[in-house]
Amino acid sequence: MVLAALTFAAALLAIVPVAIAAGRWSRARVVVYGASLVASLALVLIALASLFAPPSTAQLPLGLPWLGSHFRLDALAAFFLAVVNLGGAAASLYAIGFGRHETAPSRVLPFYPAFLAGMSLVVLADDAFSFLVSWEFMSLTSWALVMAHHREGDNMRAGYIYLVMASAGTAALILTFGLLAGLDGGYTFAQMRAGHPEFAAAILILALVGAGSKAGLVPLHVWLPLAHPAAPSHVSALMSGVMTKVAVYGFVRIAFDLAGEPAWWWSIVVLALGGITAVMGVLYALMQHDLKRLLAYHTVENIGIIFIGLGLALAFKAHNMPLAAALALTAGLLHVFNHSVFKSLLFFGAGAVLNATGERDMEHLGGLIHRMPQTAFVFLVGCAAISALPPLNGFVSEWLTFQAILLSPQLPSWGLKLIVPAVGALLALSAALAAACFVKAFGVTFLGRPRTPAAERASETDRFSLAAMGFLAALCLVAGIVPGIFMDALAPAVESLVGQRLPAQTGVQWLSIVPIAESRSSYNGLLVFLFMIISGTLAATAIHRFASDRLRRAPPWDCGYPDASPATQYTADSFAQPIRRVFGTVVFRAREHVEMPPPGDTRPARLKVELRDLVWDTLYAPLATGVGAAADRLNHMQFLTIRQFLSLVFAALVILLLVLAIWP
Amino acid sequence: MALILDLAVQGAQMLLVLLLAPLLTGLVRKVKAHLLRRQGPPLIQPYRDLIRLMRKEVVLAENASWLFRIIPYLVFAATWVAASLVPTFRTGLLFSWSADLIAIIALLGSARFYLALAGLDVGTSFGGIGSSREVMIASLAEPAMVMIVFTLALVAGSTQLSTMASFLISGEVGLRVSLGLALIALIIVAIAENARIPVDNPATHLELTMVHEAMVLEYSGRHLALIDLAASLKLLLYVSLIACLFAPWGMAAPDTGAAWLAIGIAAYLGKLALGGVLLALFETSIAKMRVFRVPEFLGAALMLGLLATLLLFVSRSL
Amino acid sequence: MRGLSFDIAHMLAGSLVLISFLQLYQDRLSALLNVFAIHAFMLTLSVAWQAYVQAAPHLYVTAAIALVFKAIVIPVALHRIIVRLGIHREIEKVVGVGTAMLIGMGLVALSMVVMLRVTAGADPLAREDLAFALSVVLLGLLMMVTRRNAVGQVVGFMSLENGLVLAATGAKGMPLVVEISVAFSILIAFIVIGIFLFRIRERFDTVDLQALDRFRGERR
Amino acid sequence: MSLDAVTAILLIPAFAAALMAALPGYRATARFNVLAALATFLVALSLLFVRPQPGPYLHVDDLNNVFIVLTTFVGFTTSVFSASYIDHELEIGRLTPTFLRFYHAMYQILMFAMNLALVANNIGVMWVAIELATLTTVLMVGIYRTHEALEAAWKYFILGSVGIALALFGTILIYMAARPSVGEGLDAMVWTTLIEHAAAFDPALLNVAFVFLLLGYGTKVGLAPLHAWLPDAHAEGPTPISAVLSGLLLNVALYALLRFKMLLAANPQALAPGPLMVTMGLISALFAAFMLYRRRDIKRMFAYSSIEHMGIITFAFGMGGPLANFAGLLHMTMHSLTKSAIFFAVGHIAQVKGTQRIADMGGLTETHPVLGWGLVLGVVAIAGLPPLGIFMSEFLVVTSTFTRAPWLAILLVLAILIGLAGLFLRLNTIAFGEPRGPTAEAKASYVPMFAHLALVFVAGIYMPPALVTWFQNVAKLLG
Repeated sequence: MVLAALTFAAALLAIVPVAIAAGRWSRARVVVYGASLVASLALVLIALASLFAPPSTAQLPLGLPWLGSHFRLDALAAFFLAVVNLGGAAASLYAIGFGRHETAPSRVLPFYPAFLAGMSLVVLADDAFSFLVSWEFMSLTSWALVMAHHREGDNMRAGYIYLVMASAGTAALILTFGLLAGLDGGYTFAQMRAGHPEFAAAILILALVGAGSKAGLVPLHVWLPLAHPAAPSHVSALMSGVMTKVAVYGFVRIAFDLAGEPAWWWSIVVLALGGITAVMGVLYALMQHDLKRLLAYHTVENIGIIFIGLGLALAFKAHNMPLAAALALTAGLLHVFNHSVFKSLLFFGAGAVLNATGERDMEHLGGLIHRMPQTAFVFLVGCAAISALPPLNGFVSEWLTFQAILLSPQLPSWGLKLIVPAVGALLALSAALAAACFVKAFGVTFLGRPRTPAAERASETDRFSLAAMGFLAALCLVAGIVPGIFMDALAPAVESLVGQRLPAQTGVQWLSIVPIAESRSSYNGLLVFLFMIISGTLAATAIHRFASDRLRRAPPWDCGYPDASPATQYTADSFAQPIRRVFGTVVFRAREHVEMPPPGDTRPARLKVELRDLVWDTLYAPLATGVGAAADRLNHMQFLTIRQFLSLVFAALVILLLVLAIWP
Repeated sequence: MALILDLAVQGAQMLLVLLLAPLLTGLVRKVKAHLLRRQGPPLIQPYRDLIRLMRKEVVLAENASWLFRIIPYLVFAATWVAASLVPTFRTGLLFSWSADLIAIIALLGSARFYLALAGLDVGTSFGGIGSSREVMIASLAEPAMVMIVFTLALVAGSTQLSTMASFLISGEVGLRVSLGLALIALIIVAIAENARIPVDNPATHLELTMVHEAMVLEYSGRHLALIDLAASLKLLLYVSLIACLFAPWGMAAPDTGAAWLAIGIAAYLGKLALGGVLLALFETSIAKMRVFRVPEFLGAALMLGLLATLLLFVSRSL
Repeated sequence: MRGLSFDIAHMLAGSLVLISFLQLYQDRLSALLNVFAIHAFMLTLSVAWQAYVQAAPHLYVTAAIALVFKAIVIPVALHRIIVRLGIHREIEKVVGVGTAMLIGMGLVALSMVVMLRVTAGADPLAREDLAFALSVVLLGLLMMVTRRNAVGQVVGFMSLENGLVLAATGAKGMPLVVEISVAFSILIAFIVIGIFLFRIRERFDTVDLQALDRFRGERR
Repeated sequence: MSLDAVTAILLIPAFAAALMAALPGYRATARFNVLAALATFLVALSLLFVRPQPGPYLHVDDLNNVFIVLTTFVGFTTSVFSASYIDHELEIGRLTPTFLRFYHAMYQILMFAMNLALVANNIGVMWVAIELATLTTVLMVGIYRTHEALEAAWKYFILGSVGIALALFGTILIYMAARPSVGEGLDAMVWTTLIEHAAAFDPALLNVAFVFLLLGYGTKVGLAPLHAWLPDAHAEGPTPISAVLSGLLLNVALYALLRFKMLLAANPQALAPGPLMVTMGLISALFAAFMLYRRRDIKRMFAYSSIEHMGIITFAFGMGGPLANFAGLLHMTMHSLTKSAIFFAVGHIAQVKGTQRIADMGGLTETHPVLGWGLVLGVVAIAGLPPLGIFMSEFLVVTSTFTRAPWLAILLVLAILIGLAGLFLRLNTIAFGEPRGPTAEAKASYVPMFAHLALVFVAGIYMPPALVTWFQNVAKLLG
């Protein structure tokens, strides 16, 4: 099995030279993306086939010489492999159409399949070296893709920050594996499982830094909202929807599989980070008016939700409550899948809008629902799903997370008793804010009247993109109404990590899901869906049949002040204003300066809002200035005279001799 | 056979809530009018309004999209499903396990989501005001509600309304501080969710003060009728939710005869009436607050809910 | 005989150290050159003595090189240079004589400590020679560091190299000594030629600043 | 001495040098230069299979065999690069044919000196060879005879000669230490005998000797604070020489250090040389990493990156142990290949843009895709990102250190990260962004550059077992 997977990963890599050779040939994109699509689909099938199969391993004479590179396809790897390549397949399909508008194809095509291959290899790797190589290869290729449009905006800065932080994360992971490998350098995961690492604390922190910086945990998220939007949209979808999941995989693999038994306090760290990340992410997102950046920030929020699930799982595992742990982990992993689906969908939509209007700024959009109805529809589905509205898939995983939280009072440790409810509140808050955020995203972009000529002239996107988006939207619905199937698919992975699996869901009558016991809680997306359809159609038919179905178009109510300008509509910023007043003053030090001209003055009134990113100001800006200052200080060494250099040598000699003289 | 009976009961419940909802609204208005020394419209006035609105033609804004026309049905459907899942006169309804309390709240949330979109669709500033304020209120009300759910779920060991209700009937709960806090929080949330004074004024038509009304300003005819119906359904839902959680007495158990059902219905009607009167009293005795005082109001609810949950978490280990 | 030979060697080596101090003390370039000539001469003597003691005739070559090249040719050449550059009575020091002396003392003490504790087993002659050689080397370095003037630094370097030769000859039966001293003479010749070539720059480190900037191209 | 391969790799360059000094016509000499380098390389390859007996002056063992093959190979590729580079220099008249003859002769003499230093079985000979190498490079650095070049050469010369002096003193001390047990005369300077008797040497004397050798040869390696000559020499000399300096000469000096480290390691009482090397390596790496930020001259920047990597390598050897030593060897090889490849790219870039100022070059991937992406690839490799070779060695160094001395490993990682950030800060402006400077097509031979990068890439994911076992033996040798 694993060999087959490796073959197709290699096939993806084999596309690279083709892409380079194809160069600027106009049809190159069809070949490259088509081939990637096929390979990814094959990998999806392999992954699904090996979900329930026993782990299969392989060893190639690559990587560390005396070690070789090990690969292993177990349930967990299979699940993530499926997620990765599902996203990859969708992106490839989308890109066949989307790529037509690419201005610099020769900077995108070669790196795209390499990026896909890198992500798949990370999931397959079974020793530290192969893992890290694939991991950093993934970062590197995605960096190249971010730099594809290096002359636009501050993409260069984005790419720079991205690469530096990615390398920092990799460094943290290298240290993690150094600890896990121990003195005798047992670099294979099998040896790590066998060994008993001593510095558990260091391992967890380093793993959190390493995987979290790639996943976008606050406060390591700063690169994400810069880099994800900078890339071409189908790559943004991959980075946001898929690559962050690979990071989650890294954390799960280390924390649940390699690091041995978790200590009780691990979960506290993870939960706190997850809760903060969820709320901060969505608040950041609410303040944006760049559509893609908003989506990127939302990735941060969802990563937070996922980590909440993982943290609960760690807590339950540490206090050995396997069933509860299984529930929490299932919730987390299910959200991994769900988020990869609807986030890709949303980025595809954003890309379609970008192509149709050349605008990423929502303030310049509006009314697109009339020009691109199908895109609007699928985008709406995505928004509803990510806002956790039943009967779509986003709700299921959040519901499961809530159920897991409700199991936590049995936890003995006090720290958890205090933090878990707070995290629950944060989770609920972030869910509500997410809904608000996507009302804004969809409403300002697609509804209302077009705010610019560009938005006015927009036209529906091509059929490949629509096919990809439609497929993902359908997936959102299916995963929402029959979640049992997906939960069962997760069962083997969960069992391998926490030692127990949830009761099989597919057996339950009416296809509803019952995590613990029916008396406790149950949810049936299918029935809710049917109910809504039936009652809605019932009402509609009844009214149209028995009451009136007449309709007349008229100008909207204007309070008696007719004005046609679309500028009078609510903008993204004005929509977010109430929430900014409630939360922003604390979180972003939000300040509003209103300058109102005196009566009779015809100057327009101005409202200036300033937000400050406290994470950047407190963490990263000082770091940068510190390095700069040190560089300046040391730079004087470049300008010494020869005599002064000689005195340096002299001093070194004397010091060393002194050391010798006082040596015992 | 039993299945058919269950189906019948479930259907009866759905019809019941649908029919009672306008009546409750009418009752509240009537009582308020009386408290203000006014005659007030007859109780069945809401029905008349609905029917008239249904008959009228729809006047649609020029650039309203297809979404704008679907949303009323979506909102109505979501609210109706949610309302019909709350046990009113009988626990253990056939489909009650198809969605627990969290799901019900999420259903209401989706109704609000679509309504807020509708507010933005026409592209006038009133819709914008309404939606933005609505989501702001919701962003605080929903977490508060979830906290309340946590409290109750931890007490009852379930998020399943029927189970909760039957557990609370069984009376082995005793009096708990958490429940008290949860009740207050729930009432606050209910007021906010139903756009009642002091958060919002259903009767106002002054654009700058209204929230819910501003969102639906562009709706007319059957669309407006559906939205109004959904609104009163929501009111009914919250009243019966409070009733079923904090005054579950007289509710019929799953496998009991017609007599019990009759008692259950009677008790339910009683609770509704009481709830309506209390709401009217409360509304007349308080003034509407500024929009940006609302967060503090709701924040209080959130804090209460969190406090209640914390108390339970801590008390578990004692 | 053994004792006497040891004493003479000791005396010669010690006097080398002494002359190094004298060099440190000088501040006029011309005087410095003269002292250096004495230094080289002393070296010649001690090398010759070693050649005699160790019965190693090839060391006489080294001695000859030292005498001819270092004690005569180079000083004369440098005299020419400084006269031509008109810097023969310049006083070019970074630190005052006193400080230089103190540091020198410290260095000698340091080398003593290091060396004497080091070679506990070795024969006393070698030990003394090494200790002195090390001090001469260190003093030479010190002079290179404390002199701003190129010529001064060359002299420092040469006395450093004298120390090396002292050590090499002191190491009984060390091969390649001659080759090494030749190599070093070549090195020094290079340096002197360099000074000739770049006489515009009579110090190592006086280059007009904007030239510096242009060159190191880094400052802004 | 019979004429075996070892003598051959010395004689070929020597004769070549003599010939080219005589031959007129620079094109011919350039080609001849390549030929000679190739011949030397092939002979060196033969050393892998037939290894002559160690004589009193020359010997070959696993350790210096690595260096010999590497040196001759890079010497060969660099000669290819220099052929195309020099052509351009002639066109723009920076060099005249007469200087060119001198240049090529010097090139071969340098090769000879380095090979001699490597195969020398006698610490005296080794010292002489390294001095010779230094002098030749001094002359080549100054070959442009601009004010800057002369300044750089002068600085290099002075610091170099002081270093040489210190190294010599250390060598003498070694002899003193060896004499009692080995006996007077030549034997006391012959490696093979020294290593045998090292255990019996006077440990304290060895310590002092090592201090001097560390400083003396460390000056050549470019360890901070003895590095001062290195950046300017790289920046002002002809680029092929920069490539040779970074790629080879530093290695040769390092090789000398390693030899003496082995000597000390073989003596139980002597103080472990490890800590000293670790400290100096760490200082150099951190210092150079910070220095990268304020560089405006592209060649000087990469010179500092060489200092950083030399620091890392010294660190690795200082840590010792099979893993770290293996990593050190690997890192050294990879660094030579990568850094010389980078200098090949940089040389052509500087020629195309007509300047070395980073500010005046930009958007290379737009204007000169091959050069630009070649440079990007090189920087990616030098920054230690997979899947290229340097990542493997850095991975090994860090992981093997972290369990033994966590703080050292963290400092090292810090240095690597700071260095990476600095490099990419500049790479951004060079390779990406708005194109700046002339966009004339580059007349360059990309073969050497991409040959090196290909090797580095392959080594990053697959190393032939034979090579691995060889390196492992050497690592054991180093203790």
